[in-house]
Amino acid sequence: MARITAGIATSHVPAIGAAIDHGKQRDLYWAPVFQGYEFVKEWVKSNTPDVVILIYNDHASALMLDIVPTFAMGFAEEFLPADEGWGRRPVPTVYNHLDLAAHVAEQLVIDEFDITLINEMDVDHGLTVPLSLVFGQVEEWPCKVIPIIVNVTQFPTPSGERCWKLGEAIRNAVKTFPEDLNVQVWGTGGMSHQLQGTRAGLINEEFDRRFIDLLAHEPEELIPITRLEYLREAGTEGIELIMWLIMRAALGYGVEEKKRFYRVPASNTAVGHVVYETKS
Amino acid sequence: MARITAGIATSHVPAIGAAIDHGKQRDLYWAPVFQGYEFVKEWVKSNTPDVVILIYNDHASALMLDIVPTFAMGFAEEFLPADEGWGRRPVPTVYNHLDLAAHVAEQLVIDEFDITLINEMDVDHGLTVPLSLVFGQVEEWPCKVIPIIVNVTQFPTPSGERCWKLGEAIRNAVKTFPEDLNVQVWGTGGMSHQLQGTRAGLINEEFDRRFIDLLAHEPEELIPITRLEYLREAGTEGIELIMWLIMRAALGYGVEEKKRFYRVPASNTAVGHVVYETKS
Amino acid sequence: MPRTRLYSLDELDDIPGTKVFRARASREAYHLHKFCMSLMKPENREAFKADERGYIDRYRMSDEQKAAVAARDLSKLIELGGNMYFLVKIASTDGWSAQKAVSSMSGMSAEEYAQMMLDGGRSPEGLRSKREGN
Amino acid sequence: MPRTRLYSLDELDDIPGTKVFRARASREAYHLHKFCMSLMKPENREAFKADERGYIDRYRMSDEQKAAVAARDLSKLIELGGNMYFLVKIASTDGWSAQKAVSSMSGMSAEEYAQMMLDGGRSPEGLRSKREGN
Ligand SMILES: [Fe+3]
Ligand SMILES: [Fe+3]
Repeated sequence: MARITAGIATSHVPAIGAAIDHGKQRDLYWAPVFQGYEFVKEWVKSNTPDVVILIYNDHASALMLDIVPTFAMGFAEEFLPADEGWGRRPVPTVYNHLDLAAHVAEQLVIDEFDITLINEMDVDHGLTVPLSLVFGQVEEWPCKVIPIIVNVTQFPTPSGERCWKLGEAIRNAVKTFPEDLNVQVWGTGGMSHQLQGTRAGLINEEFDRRFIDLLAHEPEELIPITRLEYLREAGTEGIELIMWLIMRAALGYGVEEKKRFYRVPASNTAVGHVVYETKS
Repeated sequence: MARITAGIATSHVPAIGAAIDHGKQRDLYWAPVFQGYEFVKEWVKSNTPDVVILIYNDHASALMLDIVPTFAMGFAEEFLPADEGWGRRPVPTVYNHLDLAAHVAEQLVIDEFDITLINEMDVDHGLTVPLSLVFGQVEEWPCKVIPIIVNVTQFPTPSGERCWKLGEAIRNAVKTFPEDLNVQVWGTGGMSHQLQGTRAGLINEEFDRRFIDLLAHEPEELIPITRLEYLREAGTEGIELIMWLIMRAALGYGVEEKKRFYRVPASNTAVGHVVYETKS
Repeated sequence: MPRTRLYSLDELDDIPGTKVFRARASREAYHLHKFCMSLMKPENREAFKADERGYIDRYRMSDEQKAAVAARDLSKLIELGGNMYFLVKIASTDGWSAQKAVSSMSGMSAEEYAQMMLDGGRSPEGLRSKREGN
Repeated sequence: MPRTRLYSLDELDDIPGTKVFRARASREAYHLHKFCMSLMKPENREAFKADERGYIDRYRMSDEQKAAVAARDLSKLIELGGNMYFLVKIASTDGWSAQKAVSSMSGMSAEEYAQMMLDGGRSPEGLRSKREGN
């Protein structure tokens, strides 16, 4: 049986990807950010999953112009890194695990999630920057990746509650997959940031730290945070944190926090990162 | 306040569209089919809606190749009739009511429906044939149309229960729209038919007639019909009937059946059609 | 925590003479379907008619799929992952009616099939379940 | 049967210095966004750089949107329905960092903005709600 063994959350700032790709990881500005990921890079060597279910938001790269799905799943055999305006990131092609993806999709629809399957798309920094942060600069990614995309940008966006339920449903779906697979669930995005208007540059360290404090063992405090509250407290793009909730819900009750990291800033954003192992 | 005043269900067989477009309505084969729509063509003259929320399935015209949404809403200003392989149907452009569409979309997401907005698409026979059957051959459609597309083809498809709840949510959303609008909800597709395999040509008149018998006043008998049961009883394409459930749910409890019609065959399909007025 | 499902997905294979179109299998027909949808443009239909083989070769279909397209073997194409809503675009390009296209899979001639439909269609009796034989 | 909603949608307008990107408004920027996404191809970036005006005119944007693109006035483009995830592709084409692009809306210079971020970012104090002033 497939089982979810661990969860990772991390910000996915594009500038972090650029810093990796241009060898700036030891620069004065970037070194303290990358230090926060030393643990996970070591940890993942002995905790390499077969498949990562990677929850992120597309930033008008594959979606948002002609198609705006609430929840979408990448359903191609492979995904290239998107050209977001400065060329494709020099990172490996991402390969899907289609059998697990199809199973999860079927179970999610049976559980009344109205997901959209995307049969061809590129994947942007929301997916590739976390892969780089965890696996480093590699010839090929050491695992398969099932991309799940959440609309966090164009209102109406899904609520925290809905995201939590989606995470629970992902957990149930993975558990009923007959093949023996080590699955991790990652949630990317956040923490507080706002990329528009005269309020640009907003950071709410208190909100962010409380979020990290509660996520492992008291997530029930975080589930009811409304869309509006995310915007008010964490900025228009801080609402990406709802994807951390999906990750957390997919892990079930018992988790052990192996790492937490928080740092301001990377470009316009507060960087947060946690690693949880499941106890079930 | 906007209110839902009536509902229409009808099959949407492409050959019916072709018969209209090529002036074959009085042919021996077609006359008995079109006779069934005499009532609605007269009725709609004094019951012209401002907006039709039209629930149908796309037949690999705009969707299904790169994008497979469970529930999608057409969100462009206008939609052209699709070229399904023999040229575009010579029918008017379909115009959206974007304000109501945006309101319904927002309310549906708040109600935990994970819909997908489609910002550019053509509309196929699932939408245009019902418009032709009800409004006839006109220079322009007499109302705006909000297309809502349901995946009934690629499993996993949504269940009858989920469709019923969607209809209820559409009802609630329309009721909270501040502008004074006369809204109808149409469900298209069905009745029993199967377009593939050695079982092609399946028709289940008993199943179809029971469905029509119960839809107006005992729909609770129909809601639990499983996906599998539709396939077994009504054929692989008979599952389109779940869109009749969405229409029915959107009308609320009190309806008056103004018309029912059933006829076999039109091309490969059993043709069914009902007109309901709401009492609320 | 075993889950109560509305039905077992394997039951989808229990319906006689029927292949239910599922997400996983659709991947096998992605390029076949891309070819089919290309026929929604008149210029592509012309190009296909002018040089079938050359046009087919523009698409990354399997050789089996290409042969089945050339032979208009819709049953085979469904077996190879295809879905009728895509495939019917080949038939439309050929000027076939939907009824003729569907009848080609039915195990009877177009005329026999048309007559069966006029007589009320194919009865579901005995065609509901392989297992139950009902 | 009045409905209890999680929040009033009008509250989305209550956040200082912020325009929440909503489905209805996105329609006003559809062609602007189409232009932005075209810049995801290197050949289009080249064409845009070689002849800005000519390239912009290929897209059915409003004159106001075209002028704001030419002026790189991101604040204006957001007012005209745009969303930053699309607009940033113009900035990337220009070789601007995301920080520089964002700072251009912030009411301060790029240097002041960069320093503010180093100092922990902009505090949410007083910027949560117009109505509450908190
Ligand atoms: Fe992001
Ligand atoms: Fe249909």
